[in-house]
Parts: sequence; structure tokens; C-alpha cells
Amino acid sequence: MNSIANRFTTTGPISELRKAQSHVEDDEFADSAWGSEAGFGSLAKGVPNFTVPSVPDPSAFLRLHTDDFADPNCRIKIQHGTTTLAFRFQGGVIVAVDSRATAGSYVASGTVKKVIEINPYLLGTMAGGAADCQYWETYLGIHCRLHELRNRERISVSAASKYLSNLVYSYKGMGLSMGTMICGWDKTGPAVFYVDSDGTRLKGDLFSVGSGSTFAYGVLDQGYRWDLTDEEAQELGRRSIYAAGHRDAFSGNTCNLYHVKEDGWKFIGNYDISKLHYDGPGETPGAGYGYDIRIERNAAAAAPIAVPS
Amino acid sequence: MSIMEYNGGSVIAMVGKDCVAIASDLRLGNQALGISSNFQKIFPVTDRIYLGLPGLATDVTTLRETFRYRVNMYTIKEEREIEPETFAHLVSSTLYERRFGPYFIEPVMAGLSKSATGGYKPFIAATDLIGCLNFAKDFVVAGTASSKLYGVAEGLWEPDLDADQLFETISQTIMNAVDRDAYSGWGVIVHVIEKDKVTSRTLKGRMD
Amino acid sequence: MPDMVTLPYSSPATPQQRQFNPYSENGGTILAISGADFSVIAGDTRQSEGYSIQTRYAPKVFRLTDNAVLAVNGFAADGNMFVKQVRQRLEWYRHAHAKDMPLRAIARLIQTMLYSRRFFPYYVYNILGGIEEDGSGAVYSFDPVGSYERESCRAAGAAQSLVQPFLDNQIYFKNQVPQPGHPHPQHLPLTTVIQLVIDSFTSATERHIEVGDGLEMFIVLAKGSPLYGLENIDGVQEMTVTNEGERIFVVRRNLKRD
Amino acid sequence: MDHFPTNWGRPRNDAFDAYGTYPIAQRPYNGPTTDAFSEGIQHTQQPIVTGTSVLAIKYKDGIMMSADNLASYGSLARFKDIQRLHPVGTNTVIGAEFTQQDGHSLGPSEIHEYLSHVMYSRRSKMNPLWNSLIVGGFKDGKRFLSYVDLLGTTYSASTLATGYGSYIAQPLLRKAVEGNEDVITEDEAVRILEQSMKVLFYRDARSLNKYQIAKITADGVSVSESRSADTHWSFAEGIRGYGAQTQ
Repeated sequence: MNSIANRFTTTGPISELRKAQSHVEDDEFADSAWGSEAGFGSLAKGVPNFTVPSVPDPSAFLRLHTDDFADPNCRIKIQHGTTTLAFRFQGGVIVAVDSRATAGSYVASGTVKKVIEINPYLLGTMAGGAADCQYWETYLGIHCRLHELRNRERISVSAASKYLSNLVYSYKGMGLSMGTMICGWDKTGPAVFYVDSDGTRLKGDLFSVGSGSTFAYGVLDQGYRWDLTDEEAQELGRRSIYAAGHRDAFSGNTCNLYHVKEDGWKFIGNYDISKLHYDGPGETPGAGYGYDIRIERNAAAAAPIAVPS
Repeated sequence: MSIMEYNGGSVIAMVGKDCVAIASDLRLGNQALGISSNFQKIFPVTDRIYLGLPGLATDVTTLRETFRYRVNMYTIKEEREIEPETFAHLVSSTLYERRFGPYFIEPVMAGLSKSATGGYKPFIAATDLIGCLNFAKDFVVAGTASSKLYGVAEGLWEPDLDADQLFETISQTIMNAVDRDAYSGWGVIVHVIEKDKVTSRTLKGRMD
Repeated sequence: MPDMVTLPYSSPATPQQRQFNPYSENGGTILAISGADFSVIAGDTRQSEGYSIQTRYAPKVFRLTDNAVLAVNGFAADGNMFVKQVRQRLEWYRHAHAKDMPLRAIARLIQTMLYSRRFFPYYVYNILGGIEEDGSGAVYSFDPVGSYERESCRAAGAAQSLVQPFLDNQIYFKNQVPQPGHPHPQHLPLTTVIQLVIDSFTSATERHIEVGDGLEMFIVLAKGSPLYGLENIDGVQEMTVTNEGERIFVVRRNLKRD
Repeated sequence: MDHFPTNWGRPRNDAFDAYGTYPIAQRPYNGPTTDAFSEGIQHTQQPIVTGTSVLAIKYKDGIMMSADNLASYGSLARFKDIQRLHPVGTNTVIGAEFTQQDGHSLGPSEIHEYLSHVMYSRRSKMNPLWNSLIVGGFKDGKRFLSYVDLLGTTYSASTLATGYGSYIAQPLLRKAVEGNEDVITEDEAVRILEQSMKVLFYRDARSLNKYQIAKITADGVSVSESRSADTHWSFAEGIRGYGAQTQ
């Protein structure tokens, strides 16, 4: 008789869910909708509320309609982002990402911004569901600002990442999909935290996330040292994303590079991965990262200079 | 994951004025992982017929050898070179032999056929993986980027292109199509077949 | 922290009854391109389900304000309902602030509205086109749960994979090497863009069964922008409502009906 | 950690949640496994008693619609005198919801709008009203014809048909009506619908040769008495596959 009691109870989680489900159409807009706060306007009441389908198992429902991995013919294909990396070194934090979004085999976009600028001192990266990352990291930005206003000091990277981690953990099992690195500089110096939708939160020096991460790790691990110079570190980030973009079908198009220092983050540049392959980051043709290109270059350098006889 | 997307790859053939062109990408992948950037999918059958075999890489090799054998046998028995129309039917019947356990290949062919007056007429054709023939007058496509190839080709192709224009059209078509496909790319090769020569060019495509 | 609610235990052993499927797919394609001081937002007008054409004229492109046009594609009922709700929110904004919502704010609004249905998504692909506050043409594209990006050219819907690579080539000049000293233009003129849109839809109609019947094209011009020859286009119709300065026009064309 | 993003964040099932940490409610459960009341609320999952095609066209003076009088229970012709065309006025059941206010009367487009909201909100609650509705009307000199179904999908066109009619009758209606909406007279419109109803009766096994025709014009709504089409089956006798088989 548990369930019959549940059906008529007015307190507890089940009635909460029932309330959420009954809200589907009737009460979608709160008073805040009248102003310009858009969907974030209900902050005073906590987290924005979400419509849940009125079925016995909403997460199975979501899986049925959005899981293109299990069923390629499912209708709603949520875009997935792909190779991202961040590492700490003596000169701060390097954040580098690719810019490709795929839906099945279709390259839906080659210009995705996978670094989310939370505030001038905090960066978040995007892998997994693009909307989940964009939405919750924007939301995190709001709370970081509120923290500043309340406490008269900037939020630490650790606290910000924990805020995000706890937030997505509360939705665990509902189908959120994000693997992000929260990067920044606070009182403790440069910091990188890995946070994902399973609820994992890790502090570390070096992370790479996404389907191309194995390729990125390969380059990253062989070139990483704590005492890299700024230029060396930036080159390592770029070179790692290039490797992933080259080998992984779901990564590529361009590389966005950021450097976080004591005075906040700085955007270093946007590099076309195909151009990196042939010409490298500079403007010299033939100075590319590509294997064939390097072999050709080395052969040309080793060739004896023809002396006119 | 479809078996047709296991290795990736795409082919397109187009008709021009007294010439035909056939082009493919050069990628061989293992699902998301790129393995080779020099995997040929287009093979000469005679001096005036080229055959493209996009699909499962293991079947590319098998079918290439099967067709080489059958075309050689035809040439010996008939004491003449096979005509594109005949070859198309050879392809079709070879695939249909495996109707209930097909090769995972969607062949595309391009060639010039001898006309009664002694001239040459452009010929292109494609089949599905069990050999249903499609003779088109403009262009045929196959592979993981097929829908993208259709879109660009429909926008760029026009009748009676000469060899140079046809080369430019087919190159632009395949390069832009494979750039929107995760499983195709890593370089492109184009063959333009004219009555007295075949021009093959490898293009510098995006490497991601 | 929000308190999340979990669900009453349901035994995985009991057979699940086949569920009512609240989604359908109604075909069609939408497309938007922005220029220096204009935006073009277009969509075909066929609405279909499976192999049946439900109607040959069902608009997919909607005027929101004088500087914003929204195109919706996917499940028609969700799309129409979503547009209705966006318009309602824009009207509330107008009452509260005595001005139209700027384009980038509409884009963010659409994100949060889509994301509020993260667990019961609208099956709708949105493209928002219009004029930014700085007078530049802009296009925003969305996925069904609200991730968005500003771009200058985007196709979505049934024939997106046919149209988008063609546009990459013709708008962004991808894979085209410029003549030395003659770089590719940053922005294309309006008449070229309109012609490309028409060509894209004619091509898509030829090769995709869900695209055809009619083409509806909205053109948004920035404040004080000249007409760029728009007045000479057949059957052009002005839709401008306010005197804010931006102007909206609509052009309709027939597409093949087979 | 699985580094392939398409694998992450999928709504969980046991295959992915190796350690069974979440959601707690899905952990192995040792209590009683059946509860007579657990499935207490049963939403409509499939229709039981059904009606078949409704047809509607625009013509010179307004809108004309037709539907047969059958309600089927599976393959059983259960009720043979059901009226499926309802005038919506001030003295009908549905009409009672639309009382006149401020001298504005609700026209067909408002009624359609209302119905589409009802249908859409019910589908959003996963408790749909299992119907396809066609709303035809005439107001202020304008014809109105629009459709809405259980998903809330709406559309309008000069010819509409539901059920089997959308496959069998719609092509016939389109051929007769498209482009001639302002030319077709009342008699012609009746003939077009009669012809289509006859074809439907010949081919749709869940139809009945007893139907009504409604017309909506400037003069108001009128729904005809039930009528039947003049159909002949004698031709079938000698054709194999139609009549009695002799071998």
C-alpha cells in the first residue's frame, strides 16, 4: 500500500515530483518572467525549475528520445563537444580546446566556443552536452558574482568548482552530460579542477577531457614540466589539441587557446587545425606539425646544399 | 554504429562535356580514430573506366581483386576491352550474388563508352550494396558524406562542363562535403577521364 | 541546493507498456544568413509527417519584433507553441521596459526557455536572425535544449546536411584560395545572399522529399540601411510595424510540389 | 572514466552505473514486488472505440465537411448512428464554454486555437485526447479550415482529411479543389465529397455507407440528415480477389 499512500501524500519527494509534473503547462511562468531577468529570474527561490514529463520514469523517457548512441534514429540529437585540456604550470594555467560539434557523423558546427568565460578570473571548458555546459556555467557565473558581493572577495576556484559539482550532482541520473575543467587563479595560485556530471570533482595539474583526450594526453605527457615558459606552455597546449583534432574524427576545425595568469585570463588565439598541420601557428608555409610535413622539412634541411660547380 | 560507417569514406562521379570525373577522400578510419591518410578507394578498371568503392575497407580490397579477376576473364574471353555499361552490369550481378550476406560497399563508376560513330560518350553509374543500378545523367555519390555531396553537387554542377571546369566543380564539391562529415576527409584524390588521357590530382584537404 | 526528487520504485521486471510518443517530426528546412547590416531568414512551407504532405503552406519563420525573426523546425506543435511563448515573453518585456528586447537578449531568453525543458525537451531546432544593437546583422542558432552560438550562416532541419556544406563554400568561401591581392569579401551583398538562399532551397527540394512547395524569406534591414535593390525583387512585401528604424520584408517563391 | 563524450551523461541504467550508487530508488529492492494499487492511474494509451475518416474542403460559399456515422470497436461495427460532425454554437455542449463577452463572438479560428491548446497541453501531460479534429467555419466573409490532433499538431489547407481519408481521399480532394476554391459551387462540393466518401467506403474496411455532410456558409451551419452513396458490388463477382472464390 506504499504507493497508494504516496499518491495522496502532500509532503515529501513524490508529491514534489507530482507538483513538478503537473506544472507542465499551467504555471510555467513565474512573476519574474515579467521583467528582463529571463530564465534566471527566479534566483530568490533557488534553482530554476524544470519541466519533467509525466511518466513513471522520466530519465528513461529522456533516454528514449535523446540517446543517439543506443538508437541512432532517435529524434533529438543533443550536440556533443569533444577535445579539451587544461594544465597548471609555473606561469599559470593553459586552457586549450577544439571547436567541433558533431551530431552523429554530421559536423554540426566548426566554430563552437568550448571555453566558457565565467568571469575575468575563471574559465570553464565544455565537453559533453553543449547546452548543459553553457547553461550551468553561466549559472555558476551568477553565483560567483553573488559570492563576491556577499563576501567582498573573489570566490576561490575550489569553491566555484564545488558549487558546480554539487549542483550537477543533485541532478545525477537525470541525464545531464558535462565534463568540464574549472580553471582560474585565486589566493592559492593557479588552480584546475575537473568536474563532471557523474559528480566527480578532482583537483590536479593536468587534465584532458573528451573523445580526443587520449591523443592530447600523448602529446601533453611527453612535453609537460612545471617550469615551462609561457611560450612553451602555449605551444604544448596548441600542439596537443592539434594531435587530437588530427586523429579524432569528432575533434577538429580550430583550436582556441587561453592563458590564465595572476591578473586573470587572456585569450591567446584561434588556430585553424588544418593550417597547424601544414604551416604551424606562424605564417611560414611548410612549418606545420603534420608528420609528412615534418619529414619533408627535415629531408630538405639534411640535404647537402647544391654547390654550383 | 552502422557497418557502413566503420571505416568511413566517400566517392562522387560527375559527367562533363566529353569527359567524366570521379573523386574520393583518402581517409581510412577505425570509427572515430583516423588510421591512414592515403587509402585509395578508386581503381582503374580499363583505360577509360574508373571504379570507386566506398564502404567497409576489407570489402574494398576483396571487391577490387574480384573485379580485376572478372574483368581480365572478360577481356580474354571476348578479346576486347569491357564497355562501361557492361561493366556496370558486372558490378551489379557480382553484388547480387551476395544478396543475403552483402559486401558493405556502394560502388560508383565513371567512364567513357564508345559510341557507334566512333566517338566517346560519358558514362557514370552507382549501385547500392546489393547491386541496384542507378544510371544518372549528372552525378552519382556514395559513402558516409553522401547527403552532403548531394547538396553541394546539386548547387554547383551544371551541364557541359569542360575538363578543367569539371575538375574544379568536383573538387569543390567533395572538399566541402567531406569537411562536414566526421568520417570522411584527410585529403582528396580526383581523376578526370578524357578520351585520350586521365588526369589524377591529389588535393590538399583539411587534415582534421 | 535544490532538493531533487527521486521516483517511486518501479520494478524493472514488470513489462513496460508501450508508451505514448509525444513527439513527431514534420520535415522541412530552415536557413539564415547575416550580412554587414542585414539578415535573411528563410524556410520552406511544406509540413509533412512520414510520406504524407499535411499542408503545402505552414509557416516556419516568424517575425518576433522589427529586428528579430525566429525560424523553427522539427516537431511543428512544439515549434508553434514555443514561438507563441517567446512572443508572449517579448510582449511582457515591451510592457515592462517600453522598448523591444535587443537581439542578444532574445537569444539568451530562448536558451533559458529551451533549457527549462531539459528533461522533456522541445523537439525544435531554432534559428534566430536579426539586427544587433550595434547595427550589424546577426544569426543565432540553437540546439533543442538551448546551447547557442552566434554565426553568420546556418541551415537546420531535414536538409541541413545538404545545404550547409554548399553555404560553407559560397558564403565562407571554404576551400577557395583567393587571388593574390583580392581577398574574399567579409560580407556578401543582399542580392547575392537572396540568390544563394533560393538556390539552396531549389537544390534541397530536388534531393529531399520533405522539402518543397514554397519558400518564405524574411529580410531584416538595419536602421538607415538602403534597400540594396530589394524594392526590385518580385512580390516583396514590407512587414515593418514600429518606427524604430529596422525594417522587415518578406519574399515568397514557389518550389517544386512533387 | 569513459572519455567518449557520447557515452556520458546518458540517463542512467544499470549497465552504466556499475557501482549502483544512484539513484537510490533504483537500488535492489527487497520489499513486496507487486502492489495492486501502484498502477492506479491509467492514462489512455490506445483508443478502443474509434471513428474513421473526416473530410473537409473549401468551396465558393464556405466550407463543406463529411463524416460517416460509424463507431468501430476493433473490427466490430459497434455503433452505426454516431454523429461525428458537431456544430459549435451557443446551444451546444462545447459551445457552452464559449459565452459571448463584450459583444465579441468566438469565431472558428478562436475555437481552433482553444482546441489546439487543449490537445497540446494534454499531450504534454502524457495524457492525450486520442482524436484528430477538423474545425471548419465561416466568419466575417472568411472561410476557415484547420486541423489539430492528439499531439497538438495543427495545420490548415484548402482540403483536409483524417485517418484513412488522408491517404485515400486527400489526393482526390486536392485534385478537385486546389486552385478552384473560389469556383466550386455548393452542388459541385457535395458531389466531390460524395465521390470521395464512396471511394472510402469501397476501400476502408472500417467505414460505413451512411454519412452526413455539413456546410458552413455566411448563412450559418447546417448538418444534413444521414445519407448513403449509391454503391455497386456486382462488378466484383467475376473478379478473382473480390467476389466468392470458385477455386
